[in-house]
This record gives sequence, C-alpha cells and structure tokens, in this order.
Amino acid sequence: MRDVLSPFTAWKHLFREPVTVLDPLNDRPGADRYRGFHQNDLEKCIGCGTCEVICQNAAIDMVPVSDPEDGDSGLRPMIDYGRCCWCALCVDVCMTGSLTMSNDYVWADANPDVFRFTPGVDPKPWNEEEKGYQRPGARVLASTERVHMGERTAKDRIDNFEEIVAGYTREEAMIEADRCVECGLCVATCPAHMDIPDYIKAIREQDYDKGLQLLYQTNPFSEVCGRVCTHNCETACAARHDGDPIAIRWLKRHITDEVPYERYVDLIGKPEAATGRKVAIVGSGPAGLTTAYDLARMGHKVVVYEARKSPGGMPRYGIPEYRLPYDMLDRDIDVIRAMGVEIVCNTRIGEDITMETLRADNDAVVLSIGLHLGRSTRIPGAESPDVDTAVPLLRKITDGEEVPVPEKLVVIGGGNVAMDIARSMARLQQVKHGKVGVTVTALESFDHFLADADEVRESREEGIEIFDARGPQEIVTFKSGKRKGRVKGLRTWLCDSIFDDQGRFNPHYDESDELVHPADMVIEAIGQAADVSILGKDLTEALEWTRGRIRVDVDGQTSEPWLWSAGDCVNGPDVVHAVADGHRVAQSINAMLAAKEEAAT
Amino acid sequence: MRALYDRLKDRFQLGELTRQRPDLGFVTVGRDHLRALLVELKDVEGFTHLVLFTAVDWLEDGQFQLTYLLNNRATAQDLGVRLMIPREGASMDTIHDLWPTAETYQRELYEMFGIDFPGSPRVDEDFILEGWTDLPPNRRDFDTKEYSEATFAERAGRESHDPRDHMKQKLYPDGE
Amino acid sequence: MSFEWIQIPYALLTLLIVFVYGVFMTTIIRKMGARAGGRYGIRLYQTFVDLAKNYALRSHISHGIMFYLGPVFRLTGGVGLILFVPTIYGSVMHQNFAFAGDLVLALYFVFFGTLGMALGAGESGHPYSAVGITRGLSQMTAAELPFVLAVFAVSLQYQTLSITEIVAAQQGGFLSWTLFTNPIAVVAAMIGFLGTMMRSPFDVFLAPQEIPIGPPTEFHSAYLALMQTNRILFPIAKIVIYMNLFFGGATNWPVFFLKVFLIYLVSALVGVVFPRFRVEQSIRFFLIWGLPLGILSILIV
Amino acid sequence: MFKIEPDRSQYPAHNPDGSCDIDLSSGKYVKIWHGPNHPGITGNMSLELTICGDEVVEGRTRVGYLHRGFEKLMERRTFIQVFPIVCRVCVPEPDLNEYCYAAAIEELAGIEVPDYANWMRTLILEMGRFNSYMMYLGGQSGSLGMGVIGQWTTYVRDLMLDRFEELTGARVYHMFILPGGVRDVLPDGFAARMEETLKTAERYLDDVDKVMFQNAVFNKRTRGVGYIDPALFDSYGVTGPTARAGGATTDVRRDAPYLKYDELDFEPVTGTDSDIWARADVRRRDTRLSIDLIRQILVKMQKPGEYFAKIPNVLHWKIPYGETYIRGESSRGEYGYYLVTDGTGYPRRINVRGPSYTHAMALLERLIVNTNISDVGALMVSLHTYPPEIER
Amino acid sequence: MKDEKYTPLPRRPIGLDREELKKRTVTAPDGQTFEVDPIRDYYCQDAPKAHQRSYIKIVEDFFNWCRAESLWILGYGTGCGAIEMRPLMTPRFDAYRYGIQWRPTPRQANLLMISGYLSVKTLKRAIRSYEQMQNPKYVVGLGSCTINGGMYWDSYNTIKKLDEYLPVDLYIAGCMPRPEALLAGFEDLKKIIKAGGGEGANKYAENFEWYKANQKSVIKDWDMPDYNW
Repeated sequence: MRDVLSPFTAWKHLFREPVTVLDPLNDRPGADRYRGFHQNDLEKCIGCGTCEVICQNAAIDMVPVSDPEDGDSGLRPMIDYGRCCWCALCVDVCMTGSLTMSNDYVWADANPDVFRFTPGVDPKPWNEEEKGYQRPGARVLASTERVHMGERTAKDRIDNFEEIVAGYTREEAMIEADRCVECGLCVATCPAHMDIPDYIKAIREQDYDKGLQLLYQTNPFSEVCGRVCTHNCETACAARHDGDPIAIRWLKRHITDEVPYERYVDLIGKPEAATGRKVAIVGSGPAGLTTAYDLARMGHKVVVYEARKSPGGMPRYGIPEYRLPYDMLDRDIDVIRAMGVEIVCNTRIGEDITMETLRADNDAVVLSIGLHLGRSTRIPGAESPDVDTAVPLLRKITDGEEVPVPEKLVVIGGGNVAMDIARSMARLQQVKHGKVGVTVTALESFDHFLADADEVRESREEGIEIFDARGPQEIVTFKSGKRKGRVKGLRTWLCDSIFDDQGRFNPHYDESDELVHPADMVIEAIGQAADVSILGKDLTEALEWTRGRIRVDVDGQTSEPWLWSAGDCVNGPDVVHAVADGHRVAQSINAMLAAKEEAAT
Repeated sequence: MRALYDRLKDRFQLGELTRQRPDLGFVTVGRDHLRALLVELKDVEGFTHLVLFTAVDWLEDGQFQLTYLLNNRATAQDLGVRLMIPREGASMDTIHDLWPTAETYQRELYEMFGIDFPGSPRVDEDFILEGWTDLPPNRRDFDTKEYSEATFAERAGRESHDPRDHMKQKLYPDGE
Repeated sequence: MSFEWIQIPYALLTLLIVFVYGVFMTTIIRKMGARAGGRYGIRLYQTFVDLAKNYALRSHISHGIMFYLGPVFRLTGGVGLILFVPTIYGSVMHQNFAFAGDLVLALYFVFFGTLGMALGAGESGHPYSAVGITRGLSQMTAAELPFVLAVFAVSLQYQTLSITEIVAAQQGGFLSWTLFTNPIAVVAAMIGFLGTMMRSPFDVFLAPQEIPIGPPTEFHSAYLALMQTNRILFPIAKIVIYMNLFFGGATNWPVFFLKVFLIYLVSALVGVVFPRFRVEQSIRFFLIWGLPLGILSILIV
Repeated sequence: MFKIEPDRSQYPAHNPDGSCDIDLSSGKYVKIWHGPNHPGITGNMSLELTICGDEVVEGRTRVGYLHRGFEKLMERRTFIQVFPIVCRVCVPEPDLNEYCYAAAIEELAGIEVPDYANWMRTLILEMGRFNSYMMYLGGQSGSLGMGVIGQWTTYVRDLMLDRFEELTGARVYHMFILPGGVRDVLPDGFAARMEETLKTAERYLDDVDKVMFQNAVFNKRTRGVGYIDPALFDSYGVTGPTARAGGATTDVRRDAPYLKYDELDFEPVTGTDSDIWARADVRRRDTRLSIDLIRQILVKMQKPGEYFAKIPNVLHWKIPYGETYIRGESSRGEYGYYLVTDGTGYPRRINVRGPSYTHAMALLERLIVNTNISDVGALMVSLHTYPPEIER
Repeated sequence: MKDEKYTPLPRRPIGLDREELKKRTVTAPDGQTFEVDPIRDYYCQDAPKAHQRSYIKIVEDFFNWCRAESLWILGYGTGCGAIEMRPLMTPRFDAYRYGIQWRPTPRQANLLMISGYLSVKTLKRAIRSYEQMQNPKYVVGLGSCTINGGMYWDSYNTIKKLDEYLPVDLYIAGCMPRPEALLAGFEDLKKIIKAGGGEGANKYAENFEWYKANQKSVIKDWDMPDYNW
C-alpha cells in the first residue's frame, strides 16, 4: 500500500515555485573561468603561431594583420569555429598570454562561412568581456625558466682571463632546447638569419652533426658567435614575453662544443671547383672572413690582408679572452683557412700594399676594416695623459703589451665595450693590487641599458661599481703639485633624458645631482671609429660617404664598382651583423663574377 | 607476479616478464602456447576476467601484437599476454569459447585491423563501420587524413602562414 | 425526444465550447505535469499553435485509404460521442442528440474510434504501429470490461439505457450520485477509466520509450492534427459519460468545467507519478481488480 | 489465476550461446529496429530485434553510429593534442577518460603528480560519477514511462554542472585533468556552494526514493526482470554497479585504489538480486556514496598547493617505449586506457576499454533473448550503456 | 609507408546486395504465401516535390508564425551535442515554454537537430529521418563539427560540411553549445521562419540531384532507393 501512495508525494512540487531560469539568455553569463569565445590582445600578441601548432583541430590560421617587425611576425591567429573545440590549449600555451577566452558563448548564424574570425581584429561583442578563461599562473606546457649556465664564481675568475662560462652539458642543453617552440621569430631578427629553430631541434634530437652543418650554412663564426654574439635573436624570442628567452647563443655554442673539431671540415664539405676569379679582402674580422669563406666555398680565390699580427679583427682585439678564448677564434679561422682562404697578416694597406694594387690584381676588393679607433668624449680634461680610449687598450691587453694599471679607474660608457675594458682592467688590478677599483658611469639608466644584463651582473659580482644615468662633465685633474695634469676623478651630472623631442641625441642633465668619482685613470668607451686613412686620398674622394661612414648599397657595394665594404665599418659594432654583411657581400660579388663569366662566354 | 611467472615460464616458454607496476605485468608468449596459457590462467591461476583484447600494429616489423589483458579479481593483479603474429594474412585462433565477450573484440579486430578469427561467431559481420571498402582503418598504413580529405568536402577559404616564412617573405625576400 | 433542426447548430456550439475547453484543459494538465517536474511547461495557447501548424504543413504522404480514414474514424468517434451524449443536463441547447437508448450508442462510439485507429495504423505498415495496435486493442478490451460491467450495473440500477434519465435520477444533492449510491461500480469504472485515458500506468500502447509512439507513429501533418483534435475532444466526451453516469452530470457550464477537470485530474494525478505497466501486467490488473469489482457491482445491484 | 504468460513453446529453441535459428520467411517473426532514432535507446545506437508476438527471440546490438575513429586520430596527434579528444570518448562522464589518459602518460613518462592535483582529480571524478548516476536514474524511470524523475535528476545534474563550470570552465567537456596535473585550483567559496548543491541533491534524492523506489508499478516492472546470473560475470566481463548488484564486491576504487581513494572512508555498495531493480538500487545508493565522498574530499583536501608537475615542452614531447593499462571505476564499471608508446612524439596505440563495450554487446544480446519487448528499453538502460565508449 | 600486401578479408555483402533486401517469398502463419520485395514495398520511389507557399501573404505569414512557435524536434541525438538537449527540455531551461517540444518519430517532427558530428553511418539515418519529415522542415547544426568538421576534421568516418548533404537553416557554434546558446539559436531560427526563410525542404527538392550525389559520394553502401520519403 505504501508503494501505491508514496509516489503521490511527487505532487508537492506542484505547489513549489518552478526552478526554471526565467531568462536564460541574460541571467546566465558563463562562469569566471568559462572557456567561451576567444579574445586576443593584439598589442601583446607576437604572431608566433604556437597556438596554431598546438591546436589539434587545425582550427587556427595565422593571417597577416600588420607589418612584421623584430620579434613580431605581424600575423595574428584566425580561429575557425568550424573546428575549435574550446580546449583552451592555445591559451595555455600562448607565449605572451595575449590569447584568452571570454565567457561569452552564444553565436548562431544561418551562414556557415561566418564562423571564422580573427580575435581582436574583427569586432565581436565579447571583445571587451572581462571574465573568461585566462591561463592561471605561469605557463606550464612549456617551461618558462632558462637552464642556468654553469659559470666560475667571481672569486675564481677575477684574477685571470680564463673563460667564465662552462657551457651546457648535454642534459642541460636538451632541457633548454626543449623549451623552444620553433616559432622562428628569431630567424628574421638574426642578421645572419641563422636557422635557429632547426639547430635547436638538432640538439633535441642529439644530431649534433646536422646541427653543425646548419650552423655553417649561415655562419662560419659559430665558435665566436656561440660566445659573444649580441644575440638579438633572444630579444625576439617568443619565450621572452613570459619567462626567460631561450639561451640560443649558449645552445649554438653547445653544438660546437659537442662536435669534435676534427670533423668540422668533413661535415661542412668541400668547396666548389675553382673558378679562377680572385678577390682581395682587407681586414680579417668576421665580416671579411665570412666574405672570404663564402667566396672560397663558391670556388673563388680569396686573399685576406690583415694589418695586425693575427687574424680575427675585433673578436680578437676587442673582446677579452675571458669571454672569448683565442684558441676558439683560431678554430673558426682555421676552418675558414681550410676552405682555401689565404690570410696575409702584418700587411697594412696603404703602407705595405695599396688599394690600387689590390684593385688591379683582383676582380673585386672588399673593405672590412672594422672600427679600431676609440672615440673621445672631448670633455674638459680629456686630453690628460691618464685618459685613454677602450679599444686601443683592449688591443694592447690582447697583444700582451704593457698597460697602465691604476688602483682606481673610471670607465665612461655603458655598452659592452665599457664592460669589457672595465672587467679586463679589474682583472689586471686584481693581479697587480690584489683588489678591484673600477667605476663605470653610463649615460643610460638601467631601464635602457646598452650592455647585456649578464655583463652588468657579472661585473658587479666582480666588484665593479656601476653608476647609471651619469653624464660626464669634466675629468678633474690635479691643478697643481707633483701630479699636476694627472687625473683626479670624474665629475658627472644626473642625466634625466638622452634624446630630445625630435629623437635626436641631446642629453639633458640635472645639475643639482653632481657626483665626483675619484680615479687615477679615465677610460672612454663611448664608441669607436674606422681608420679610413688607409684608403688613400684619391679613393677617399671618389667614394661617397654618409655620416662619416662609407656609403654602401644594400648589397654592400660602394659607389665604386669594384669595391665592397662590410662589417662594423659600415654597420657599427656587432659580430653577427658583420657575418650577415659578409654573406651579403659575398653573394653580391658572386653575382657580379657570374655576370662577368657569362659576358665572357 | 614474479612467482606466477616462474611457475609458468618453462611450461609455456614465456618471454621476459615486464613489470610495469607491482600489479601489472606483460609477458610474451608463442602462438602454440597461447591457448593453453590462457586456459591455465583462467582456470587455475584465477585470472578469470578478460579486461581487454586488442592489437597493436608494428608496421615497421611487419607484425601485429595481440594483447590479452587478464585480471585476477581476487588479488587485483593484471597480466598482459602479448603475442606477435605476422601482418600478412593475419589470422589467429578464436577464444570466444573461453570468454563469450571476446566475440565482440574479435569482430572489432577483424574489422579495424583485418585480423581473421576463423570460427568466431559473426566475425565477418559489419560491426562499427558500414560498407567499408578501404584498408582496415586501424592499420597504420591507412592514412585517415588523406582519406578524409579525399572523401569529405572541406569549407574553402582558409590559408595559414608560417611566421618564419612570412617574415622572410616580407623582410628579406631575397634570402639575405 | 423529437428531433429538431435547431439542434444541429446547438450541437455544433456545444462541440465548439467543448473543443476550446478541451484545448485549455489539455494544456493545463500538461502544465501541471510540468510543474510537478519543477518547470513551467508549455504556453497556454501552445496547443492551438501546434494544431494550426500541423494543419498547415504542406506535404503529407498517404499509405492508403484506411490510413486516411483512420484519423477520420477516430475523430468521428470523438465527435459522435459528444454529439450523442447530453452535455449539460436540462439545457435545451446542449442536450445534443441524446435519445432513449443512447448509452449503447455511446459505448459503441467509445470503441469505434479505437477500431478506426487500428485499421488506419495497420495500413501504415509500420511495425511499431502494429505492435501498438495489438497492445492497445488487448488492453482496451480488458480496460473496457470493468467499465462496461459498471455501466451495466448503473443501467440496472436506474433501469434505463438513456443517459439523460440516468442523470436525471442522480439530481438532488450529491448524495444521490452514483458515486455514493453504487460506489463499487464507480471504482470499477474508474479503473477502466484510467485504462482508457492513455496515461501511465496504462499507456503501454503509446510508450514513446519502447515503440515510438505506437499507433500514430506514421501519422503526420493533417492526419496527426485530426488525431490531436480527437485527443482533445475524446477524453472530454468520455469524461462526460462518466460524469453523467457516476457523478451526477452537470446542469450548467461551470459545473461541467469543474467536474470534467476534476475527473481528468484523476488520470493525470496517477499518470505523472507511475511508470507504465507492461501489457500483460495491465491486463492482469484489470482482470484482477477491475473485473471482480464490476461483477460485484452488478451483483449488488 | 489469470496467468497470461506467453507460451514459449512456439518460439524456437535457443542454443547455449543465445543464438537461435530463425526462418524469416516463415512469417512468424518480425524484425524491428530499436534505434538509432528511438527515444528509448541510450544515445545513438540500435538494437535489431527479431520478435515473435511481444517476445524477443533474437537481439543484435548495432553500434558504430558514433564512431569517430578516436584510436586512429589519437595515433596522429601528439601527446598533448590527444588530451582534448579523450574526454569525447564518453560524453556523460568524460572526466574518467581524462584521468586514465593522464595517468597512463604520467606513468610511462615518469611524472610525479602533486598531491593537491590528485585530490582535485578525485573530486572531479566523484562529481562526474554523480552526474552520470543522475542521468541514469532519470533514464531508468524514463524508460518505463515516468518522466518526472528525469526532470528532477536532470535539474540536480544541472546544478552539479554549474559547479563543474565554475571549477573547470566548461559544462560538459571539462578538459581539466591535463597530463601532469590539473588546470587550476578550487575557486573561492567552492566548498560552500558545493555543500548547498549536495543538500539540494539529497532533497531530490529523497523524493526519488519515494516516487521511484517505493513505487508499486516500478517494482512490478523491474523486480525479477533482466536477471544476470552472477556466474556469467567473468565470462561476459561484467563490472561495476551491474556486477555489484549481483553480490560481487568489485569496485576498482577499493580493489586497486587510485588517486586518493585509499585515504577515503567508504565501502562498495552491493546488492543481491541482480535484476533491474537491484541495479537501480545499487546506483541509487552509490549516488549517496558519491555525495558522501565529495564531502570527505572537500574536508581532507589540504589548502591549495602545487597543482601541476613539471613536464617537458608539450610541443615536442616524446615518451620512450612502454605499455601500460590504467583503470578507474566509472559509474558503469571498469574503465581503462591501454597505452603503447614507441619513443616518438605520438602514441603508438591507445585502446579504450569502456564498460559498455562488454555490457551492451555480448551481455545485452544474451539477456535480451526471451524478454518482453516492453522491457528491452529498461533492460538496456539498466546496464547503463553509453554508446560512444563502445565504438569510440 | 603503405603495405601493399593486404588482401581484404571476406565481408558480408553490402549495399543493395544485402540479403534482407533481396526479393523473397514469405509464408504467413495461415499458410498464405506472398512475395516481398523490400526495396519496392517498404520505400517510396517518388522524388520530392517543391511545395508552393500559400498565395495569400497574410495566410502564409500566419502559418509561418505557427510553424515558428511550434517547433517539434526530432528526438534523435546524432552526436554528443545531444547531451545538452536533456537540460534544455527539463526544468532548468524548459524549452517547452518557447514552443519547443520533442517528438519521437520523424513523421511528426519539423526540426532535425544535428547535434554535432555525423559519422557516415549516422548520416545515412539522418538523411532518411530528414526525408521522412514533412515540408516545411528545418535543420539546425550544433557545434563546430557541423560547420567544418570540428575536432574530427581528419577522421575517416565523419563528414565535415553538413550543408553538402542536407539544407541547413542555422548553425550554432560551440563544442558543445550550451542550452542557453541553443535557446538563443532557436530564437534566431524563429525569426528566420517568421520572415519566410525556412524553405530548406523546397531547396532540398529543387537541388535534389546535387544533394543525392553528395550523399552517395560519402555513403559507400547505398542500400535504399534514392528517395524514401
């Protein structure tokens, strides 16, 4: 009986208010975490395409929205809602965190072709929606932390010029290489357009031979670049936006570390058959030698003329050994030599051989003389004998010549050269005096510092004092006494802006904030200049110039049809840029030679 | 698990025991001993529950791996029995008389892998697919994407760009 | 009672009122069912819209003459029932075509629609229809048994076969209703009533979860609309009989509306909260509970 | 008295395996299709019934309407790309797929999942089980023509879906259990809102008890119907509540505890009769157990902590050769993933073992013989089959 | 890597070769014998016709209003989207109050919900269901899968573009669309129908050849006549 009556209790619901949502369309926004339709912050998005890669539905297309620039491909994800499954893996993996999801979920249309849109570009009602799925916390699908590179402690390294960083072990390199998402944004930023994602992939696959081949396709200075490259690529790295960029430079170095040096030449392969054409290159820096390497591989006969004792240019004479051991540089140069490049050292153009001779003897001449003259601030007191410029000093240190090592010195400048000379001098001080007394004053504030962050950090570890935003006003000298004319210190003002409204270099100082940095010696490291005196008067007049540099076209060709110029002397200081220049010039010369060949036959 | 393996190893010429977990092991057996081993496991050792029966296609080796996963409910242990059979003319003895439910598995394998089980009831009947004429779809040499693109129309008008190539095209078209 | 032409428009008016009322009652009962489930349910005018839509559908496919005639028969059953049963006692307008032996005719009409339906659905050739028809007929037969017995008991009790007279006999206070004068017959009849109302637990011949949805599986468009119209009219017509036979009839429309609604409610109250019997279970139910009660009621009379 | 049982002597004799010889041209039999377009079928599948009168003489389960080729698709997706599709294998209870897949990956890749993530997973699984049972209770009563239970349980399920939504960001496919952990921590105030939902659920379950289980007609329809001989459990791979209703005590949560089930206090629910009623009853009590477990979990779960293990970059995640089988207790029975990896970035083979695979095929075909056609729907629902996990 | 050595295993006949579709003689229990030709007996051979609208605009408008306010959904869950249909019809969202009801047979339904992906096997049934529905009838595609294949874009067993095979009136994006989105979609569909836009059935009849060719290119074992009402 109970079983017959008890079901009737269901009727009590008749007298209860129904539980129905009265206006389900407006009353029920998605939850805070709801994975609704996509949103994209166009400013943050860099178009790396990682979302496209991870999407298992092939729902995302990268479509051009703006012009590409460094670290931004100009592409933006377009999402096909005929494919999407709202799994939000694209949000989870987004390198910048720009891609998110709103909590909006209503979209019906009679036309099946409209369910495709570029979030952030196409106006959609949910574009401004605040709520919705965002990646909680850090990115977990691809690691955000760079693998720490082992290095010697400040104590260990301060009294010698041995290399500081240890290089990655295989395990470390694998982990670091694993972080790469292969977007390839870095390739465009790298002046030499190295196949960065591909050689990182070679590391992941432990195929170092292939990695080395990839390196040498675009860069014969892999050992050098693996250590001292300015790694612009890392500033374009997609991983930079949420975590550390991939240590591309160290990974490059890792490949060169792992492949036995004897196998290099085998792996790179033989140059092409000789063409009989001859090219002369002035200067054996990265630009010159890269040109030489490329041309030699194309089968041309190349002779490189170098004024100094050893080839290498700025990497040898400008970069201290603790950053770039010279035998590593020699290894690179030896590979280039193995391609048939002849390097003639101790031969200064204008003194030992003239440009005219070169022009007569060769089909083309490349001028890659670098920037080996230091610039001066020309502030009061700069003419003091205790004031020197950084580049010559570095050269002297490399050549083992005697340099003055005062107990207290000030470096003017905030670039890597300033760091190099400061740290080099610090080492010499440590050896000589047992303590470090170096102050660096930079015009730029730390927010816009020129030198690498690592350099700054390591310098500080080594006991170097760095003052930012200090504009040098006067090198204070002793006005009298035994040390009259010698340096007493450097007077600086706070610099509150470097550029004026038009963007011109016009620093503005706050005179109230004045400091005097005591010093026995001041080193200026504010820039370098090319030694163009070697060109001779006629050539100097024949060439076109722009702002004190030889004017070249995009291929590196000067206004003279036989003369090319490459490297720092046209571009400013940057190793990998010089390499890129070298490639370009080699291509251009090769095209010219081929045209000649064709005309001849 | 190890004790069980030692007991059965010589009688059925078992291969190495892979102990994936304390309660899960895999063991390889030859075709001649399979049935006897299954009967022994079912009737004597208490592995009465056929958890699953499936195949893995090792296309590169030209072999199918058949996996019979048995569960001993009392001890909560699982034993996977692996058997390799050649891909070509793949055929295997039916076990539907040991476990009636194996009939379903065998129908699926027949259809999805093209493995024959002579004597298994209704094994040649359509199971999941209907009127399938291509390669059995779970074989690894069957390319589902290719088939899908050839068979089912796709909505036109999509085009994607690889960031790397796009930047190359826009920024340094000559490859410099 | 002599026949007058004026009865035709009067009867049609009755039909209209009953139809409109039936639509709303169907809707309200459905809304009550919905409310028991915790929701609001369909809108009040929904049933009208559904009907209009079904009549307005453009295409229809016939499976043969009987397929077409089935719903017509069914509707004839419903309309005929209304027409031959006095709807409002004592009203000239709504007396309809009631006559001396109309109880037998009414019983005939109750079956008539079902048979027509059976033929029509059989013609549709759908196996579910066939299954539904078999179940429906067998269950209907079993369910009608107690009802018919109860009707016999009542007609024996009042010694007449005219519904009007039966109603007349029940006038004068609710204690003179058959409900109180012959409760056993009423219970037996109500059991049969449950069985014919196409609601759980005796809707196994519709059973959407088993044989979607039984006899009307193949019916659509206007055919379905006809059947829907019948679904609206027929229960009311049946209830009118019950009301007249057992609950004292109605002397005016408000009483009519109330009584019909309450009787309809009985089936809804049971239907919502019980699952359906299997066909042999329901037949057994009627045979075990309904039949003896029906016989008993006759014996008592 | 009034025994109107069908006369079985006129039906053909059945062989021991349930098959029988049917001569369709004799005109005695009618073939009818239950489904796929049929409201009494759980999901998109069909039964091909040969009936004689109201009696089923042969039944064949026809599946494949939902076949999407998951196992093939998984083979051409990277390990992370498989993650969004695993949940689609079983629509009403997707979370167990996510767990089984994630656990299989973690085992083969050697990843240790943080404790908090395990608690979260346990919570999600129990919530999913609750939802699945809610669908079942509505379906079981609905299959017998009582719609009102379905209204209530779907409403309660909807409330639980709200909890799912705020926790995971989706209603149906939660995609919350990533290989390596879970996506997020509990939102603020979740436990309180969950408690409210559970209270409502209990209130409605009380009503369900009264209206469904203390219902003369329901008992009549289900008692003694669809009996499964416990001796058949092993040969037909019967697991989960279906087996527990027949007195077996198999419950993966207890037999081979995974996640945090060994830290929870519970006993598997069992029944005795092994008929439809017993199965419904076991599930009803299991629903209550789930509620209890959710409460326990929310209490025992410690404060939010690390919820994701360190995993390699998913874009090129490779897992060395290995094979494993991960099982979990679903609302239908033993659910498992068999994963074989071969050292590449793609799985070699993933095989999903859904309980419906054995229940709805061989077992149902066997049970369905000699039942009344009216009971077919109820019988099938009582096995709690979800077709997508049969054909994947 | 294609293995050329595979020889297909024997299968039961497919398509029109199926055993149960052959002509056969049946003996009824009462001893009568008669011929059964399933294809001819069970199916209609006529192609569908496009049906005229009503000539009087106001009548057509009224009919359209009725059609829009009385949407009867065929209770056929073709894919996973069907799971959100249940909340839709139950207390929380209660679609009944918007004139949406479900019907168990295609004959009586006007609205076919393709709830997500369609496997080839289901497509066949969906087509048959659709053809059995009466003009005017509407199709709504739920979720990504019906728009462009969704997450099963590379599956060998699911179609990608639903409008190749059936005339679709409305698509609702989502995987799967929530009940609220469905309700919003229904409101849109009502607007379309009231504006006289729901002419999918006529479109289907007019482009019958094209639809049929598309259907047959996918369904390899076509075992029914071209049109089966």
